[in-house]
Amino acid sequence: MKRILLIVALFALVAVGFAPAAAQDAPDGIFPGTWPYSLPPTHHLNLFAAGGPHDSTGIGNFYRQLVVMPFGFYRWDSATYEGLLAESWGFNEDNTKYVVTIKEGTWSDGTPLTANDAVVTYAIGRILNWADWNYLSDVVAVDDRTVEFIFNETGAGYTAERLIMKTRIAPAATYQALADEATALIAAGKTSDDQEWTDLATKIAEFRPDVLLASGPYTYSLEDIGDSYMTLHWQPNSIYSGSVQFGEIRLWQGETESTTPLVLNGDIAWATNVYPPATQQAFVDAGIRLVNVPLGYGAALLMQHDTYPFNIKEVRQAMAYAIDRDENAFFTNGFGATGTEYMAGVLDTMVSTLLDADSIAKLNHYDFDVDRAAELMETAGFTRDADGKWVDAEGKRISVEYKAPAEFADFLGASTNAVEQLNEFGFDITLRAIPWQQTAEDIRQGNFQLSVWSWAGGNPLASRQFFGPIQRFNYVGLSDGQKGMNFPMEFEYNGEMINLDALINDVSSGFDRDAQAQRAGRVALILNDLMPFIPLNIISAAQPFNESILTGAPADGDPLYAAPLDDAWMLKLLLEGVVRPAGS
Amino acid sequence: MRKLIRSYTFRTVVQGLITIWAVMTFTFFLIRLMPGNPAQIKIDEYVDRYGMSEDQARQQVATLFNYDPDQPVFEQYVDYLSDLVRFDLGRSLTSTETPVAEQILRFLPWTLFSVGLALLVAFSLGVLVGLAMAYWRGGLLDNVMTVFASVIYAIPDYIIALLLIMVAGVQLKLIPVGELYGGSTQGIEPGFTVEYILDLLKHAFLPVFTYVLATIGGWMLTMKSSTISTLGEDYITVARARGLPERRLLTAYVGRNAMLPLMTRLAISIGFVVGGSAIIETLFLYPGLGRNLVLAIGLRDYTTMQGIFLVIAISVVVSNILADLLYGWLDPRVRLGGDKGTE
Amino acid sequence: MSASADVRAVLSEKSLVQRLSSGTRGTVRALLRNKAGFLGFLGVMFFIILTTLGPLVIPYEGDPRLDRLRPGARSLFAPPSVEHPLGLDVKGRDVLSHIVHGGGPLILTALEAGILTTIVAVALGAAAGLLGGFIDQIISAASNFILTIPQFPLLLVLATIVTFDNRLGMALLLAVLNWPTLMRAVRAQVMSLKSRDYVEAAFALDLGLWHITTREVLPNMISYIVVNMIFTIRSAMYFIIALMFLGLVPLTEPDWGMMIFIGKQQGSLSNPEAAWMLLAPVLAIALFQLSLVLFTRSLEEVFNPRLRQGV
Amino acid sequence: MADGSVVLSVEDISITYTTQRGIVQAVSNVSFDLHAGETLALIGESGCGKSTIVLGLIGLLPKTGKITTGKVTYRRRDGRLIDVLGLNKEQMRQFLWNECSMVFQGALNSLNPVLKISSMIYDTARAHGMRADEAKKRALSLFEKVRLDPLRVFNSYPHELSGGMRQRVLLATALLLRPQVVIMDEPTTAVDILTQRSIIKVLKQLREELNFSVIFISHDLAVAAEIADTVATMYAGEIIEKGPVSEVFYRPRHAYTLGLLEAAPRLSTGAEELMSIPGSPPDLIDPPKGCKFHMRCRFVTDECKTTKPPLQASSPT
Repeated sequence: MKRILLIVALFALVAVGFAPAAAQDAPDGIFPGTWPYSLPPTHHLNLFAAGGPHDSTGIGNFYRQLVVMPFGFYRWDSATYEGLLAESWGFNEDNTKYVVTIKEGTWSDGTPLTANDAVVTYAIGRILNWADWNYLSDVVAVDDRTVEFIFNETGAGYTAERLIMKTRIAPAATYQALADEATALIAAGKTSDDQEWTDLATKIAEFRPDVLLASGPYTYSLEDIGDSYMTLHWQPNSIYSGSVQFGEIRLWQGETESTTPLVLNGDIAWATNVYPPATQQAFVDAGIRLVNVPLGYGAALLMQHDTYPFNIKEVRQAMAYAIDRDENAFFTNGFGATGTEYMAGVLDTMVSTLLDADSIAKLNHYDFDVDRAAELMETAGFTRDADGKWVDAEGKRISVEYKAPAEFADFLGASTNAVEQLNEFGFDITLRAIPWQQTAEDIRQGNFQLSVWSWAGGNPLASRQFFGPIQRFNYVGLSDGQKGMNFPMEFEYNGEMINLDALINDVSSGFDRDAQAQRAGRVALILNDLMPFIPLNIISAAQPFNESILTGAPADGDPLYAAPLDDAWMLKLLLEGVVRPAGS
Repeated sequence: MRKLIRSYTFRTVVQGLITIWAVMTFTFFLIRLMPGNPAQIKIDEYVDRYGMSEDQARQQVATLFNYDPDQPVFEQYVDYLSDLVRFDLGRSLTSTETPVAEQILRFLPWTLFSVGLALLVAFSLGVLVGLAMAYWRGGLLDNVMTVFASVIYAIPDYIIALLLIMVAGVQLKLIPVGELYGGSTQGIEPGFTVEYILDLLKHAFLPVFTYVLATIGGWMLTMKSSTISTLGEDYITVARARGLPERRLLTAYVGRNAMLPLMTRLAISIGFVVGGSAIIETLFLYPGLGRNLVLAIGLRDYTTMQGIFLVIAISVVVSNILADLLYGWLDPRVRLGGDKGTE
Repeated sequence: MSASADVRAVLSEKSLVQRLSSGTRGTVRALLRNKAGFLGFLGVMFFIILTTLGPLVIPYEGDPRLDRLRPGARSLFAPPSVEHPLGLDVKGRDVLSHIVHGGGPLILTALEAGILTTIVAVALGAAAGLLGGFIDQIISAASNFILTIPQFPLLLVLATIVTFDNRLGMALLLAVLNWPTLMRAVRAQVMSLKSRDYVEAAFALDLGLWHITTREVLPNMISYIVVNMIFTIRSAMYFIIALMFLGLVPLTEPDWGMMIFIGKQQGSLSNPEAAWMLLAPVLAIALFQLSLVLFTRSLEEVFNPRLRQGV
Repeated sequence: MADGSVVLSVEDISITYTTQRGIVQAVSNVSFDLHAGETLALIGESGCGKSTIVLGLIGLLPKTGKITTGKVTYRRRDGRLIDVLGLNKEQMRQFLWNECSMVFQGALNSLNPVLKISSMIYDTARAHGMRADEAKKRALSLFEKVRLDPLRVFNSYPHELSGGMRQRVLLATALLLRPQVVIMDEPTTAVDILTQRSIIKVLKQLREELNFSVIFISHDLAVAAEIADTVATMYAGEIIEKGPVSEVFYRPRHAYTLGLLEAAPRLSTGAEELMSIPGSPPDLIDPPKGCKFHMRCRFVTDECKTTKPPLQASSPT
């Protein structure tokens, strides 16, 4: 290990000596961040296996982009890409291919970035059943720096584009041999059902490279992974090496609880954890700025649609009216959550981008209104009994159980409050907090009456926004035998048979943004009317940003703050050198 | 042969092996009853993050993980057992190339060091103070220490830990929290050097201090009550009448006899060395086995969990045997496991 | 028989049995005798009154009070004030009302667990000690097994598998996990008592196991058992809170354990103004347990006149 | 046997215990002299104060006990007189065992279970400045004298010895430092009758060989009669009758002594003929006026209830 490092260092020195362009010293600053990385031996440097830098147990979906970069960075505010590795990108004229030209640059060992890197990456990804290959039929290097992604018959569209632009390209120098084997298998006509395919997948998973070649300005070795923090070192050969202002990125290990004192003490300057309101207050009191950034999801109240009376539309609508969502948001995550406004199935901030104006106008906002809720309950055949509880024609109360994950403070808070409000309104709900894995399992199995999970998501495409929970935790998105919410996706609506599942899958296809918006609007209106789940709120993280250590965060309300972590504002500003040590 | 079977050592070893097997089997099936499995957790991640369908994610996870959720549990058990008799703990389910044994070797020493040190400090301090409390019963020391011990004993260790960090670390700035986190400072070469050992002690300070605070009250109170009943024994009065100096009286007569009932507790505590440290290690970012266990439980890494549980079971059994030996050394009446002295 | 037997005989004009049957006056006197013990007794009484009568005086605040959000604050937490001596919790509710209303359930469950553990431990310990042989081996093996399972990791795992819907179930689980230690002690005591003359005499007279246990063995151990039960109650409390901490038990308010759980989850220790939600129940539990420990001194005196002189 | 010189002189000693109920007058105004080579038997029921006296003598009273009046003078072999009650802690520690040792009742619990007999011998020797090899030699010879297998016992743990053996070990240990006075607190109660016989036999021999004085505490008159030169009967904290063993034994003057004699089993009488003294000892917090025995006395007169009548000779029935 040591020897290899030495060689790399030597190489770097030589490179510095021979290439005056790269002759520069590492910047001085240290960027103190945090990520709950795993320790070796679990932690390794294979980009394609669980436990590696790209895994959530590795360095996670923000910092990994500083090491091995994707083609682009997505602006949620303008729905456009900015190039990271890519110099130019786009569909060809007939939309059969996606063509990317890679910037002129090198890996950390000095070997140039080439189109072959992308080909190698996708060859291995194919063996690993990457979702990208649902849309592609081939990936071809046209010349040294141009790579073409050839769509299959149904693949062309913005969904595929996002996958391509966000995939982090691995170095051919490390993975060429494995990619060759993969290519050979494909050429031989093997499929994922063949034993050779599985064997190769296993071989890929077990591969342990000694060095992590970086296209980004930082890299690390296993020796850099300490017990309490790990260090990403600046390397001189990246496209961004000249612009970043930090010589080291220090990632403190730990989750919310163990990082809190470090933030308070100024050991961590920027954190992406979700800190509870009392802690946020402590940060503010300590003079630490909080930057509000959406996490891209919120808490949704889920119903099991086999359960009476949640199979009645009016009851679900009444529930939507009966919950004060602003209050609910406060108890979900303090000021780090806002009550859902549009009830459209996509994030409020995305409504104007994703839906057509007509549909937006028609959306029912379900403003808090217990009288309207009571009317709906009466329409559904319920009356209030002496205790003010709703009873149906047979005199039965709505006595149900609400399962919530005990470990998730935000979801548990949302649930506790929703139950309190609904009981106030006249329901008879018992809250049961159980371990989160059990909650997920119960929801999957349909073994619940009311529960909570996330809606929307960290993907800007409408189809992905609609995906959860209506597809994810419904029979259509689950394995055989699991029914989840069991909300019927094929039904008659306004005199027309529709397949909601197909509608959602189709929302983001093709290239006509207006048509997409209209399709999305239609889905939004259906969800808005039927209320198969109630999107209670949208959660944001109040990211502590310590301005005595770092500088360069834009003023509050900057459009860059619209994107969740995958397209985080920090990525762009860090790479461009805007975020820099305070006082420099 | 018959003599061997009847021998105390042989019986102890066999009993220990049976206990280890029983605990291993129990935990094996127990952890497979946990909701979710390693594959499902990864599948959820892929579905959420990469927009794969459930089936697609399932397929990809199957290629990444050594784990087939559809294999009958009993078959898994037989496989595991047959590996185990060859001293093979298997590989981590969530990091396929990582042998469980390697993980345990990496993390166990830290836990042994920190919790062992804490146990040593808490036990010896607690026993000394408890002895003094009983000896000067009703005095100032006794009263102050009883209050201290009872209060501290009642506060869960993780709250002690949090208070330690928040009050002493953040508010009063007495402790440089970040500097003390972790197991050792990066860059200091491991070895038998003063610098490295001091560094180890420095980093172990927070967890050790917490463990000591959390357990010393129990030792003090137990030792005190044990000493009080020993002080009432005739041989103490007799020894005093023989004109023995107080120091000899306190050590060989009172202390040694009063400590006997504590030995069982000590054995049990040693067994908890590994398991009891989970939350504290997580809070202090200490690279021990407990923190690794929490991670493994979160990821449902069955083989890793299984390996750690096995280590815990073995450590309990071994510490019980050690405690027996120690007990025998301290109390001649139970030497060789027999009560033969009483007539 | 002992060197100071005569001294004792002078001092205790009545035997233990007589003392116990001499009614409440002697007991009360024994309670009052030890100052620290009496303080503990007062403490225990205080908590009993607090949790039984307190709720009649201080109304319970269960609903969130958003109206108490102070301008500029990011949370509803508030430090102690005249109006709310223990401050406000995460939902802006009076912490004191939760302390008053939340002690009963926790103490009651711990009590149940303590009693159950003691019953199981004494029954099995007596059986193992008196009967010996095969039964002793079985019971000892079971206790070894339970002592070998690491309790905290076991709870970590159990937390994901089981959810206890009622407190009796929880008390039962604690009894199952906690009996071995006391059982071992009882067994050892029974074995040593058994070898003493009068129990042997009782055996020789063929007085029957039940008689021997209840008349000869238990009265001699009563002080030990009672004090041990108090300690079991303490450890039961610790475990219940650990279980709540892990979300294994029904998270119903009001409850001291729930306050700790929510307080911890809401990061209340990171903010001095919010800390009371967590510190108040922790202190209440600590003081209650301190009272129990001190109280055991008086109990020792009630049951064990030998200790009275502080020899 | 007594050569006349007084080794230990107890004058007017009173001891109280403080209890929650009040002050217990455990010993009141007790005086006696112990001569060189003499064996004095203190006899009486449980709780009469006989053990309290000796605990007071050797400074091992519990914290609640206090010597209120009296003086104890000890004459060393070199003739120097020592005020025993005036000794400080260290002097008392030195005094114990060097000059005055004690054999406790209950041999089972009088030995530290975790130490070998040898360690206890060495501990005792070291505490008083005796060399280890000398202590071992002395102990072995003493063990031989008390008819123990010296080397085996020396290297044993207490639990490896029988009750009688332990009692003899205690006896031998008591003589380790050649004390002038040995106090024996019911040394034979915990052992069976045969062992009791042999111990008394050994004790008699030892006394002849080594010439020490003995304060022998017992509730068993028969045993006392066998070994004592002088007998003092105690009742309710007072010595009510004192005299040469033959006097007291054959012509008891106090009704209580008489009662004790009648309560003692003898070979000549059957169990059914034993008489017990009715009632129980008086409350020493609030002792009765006059003779403290008058409530239980079968010869009681009105005079007894106000004053202590003088002792009169009688003879046992």
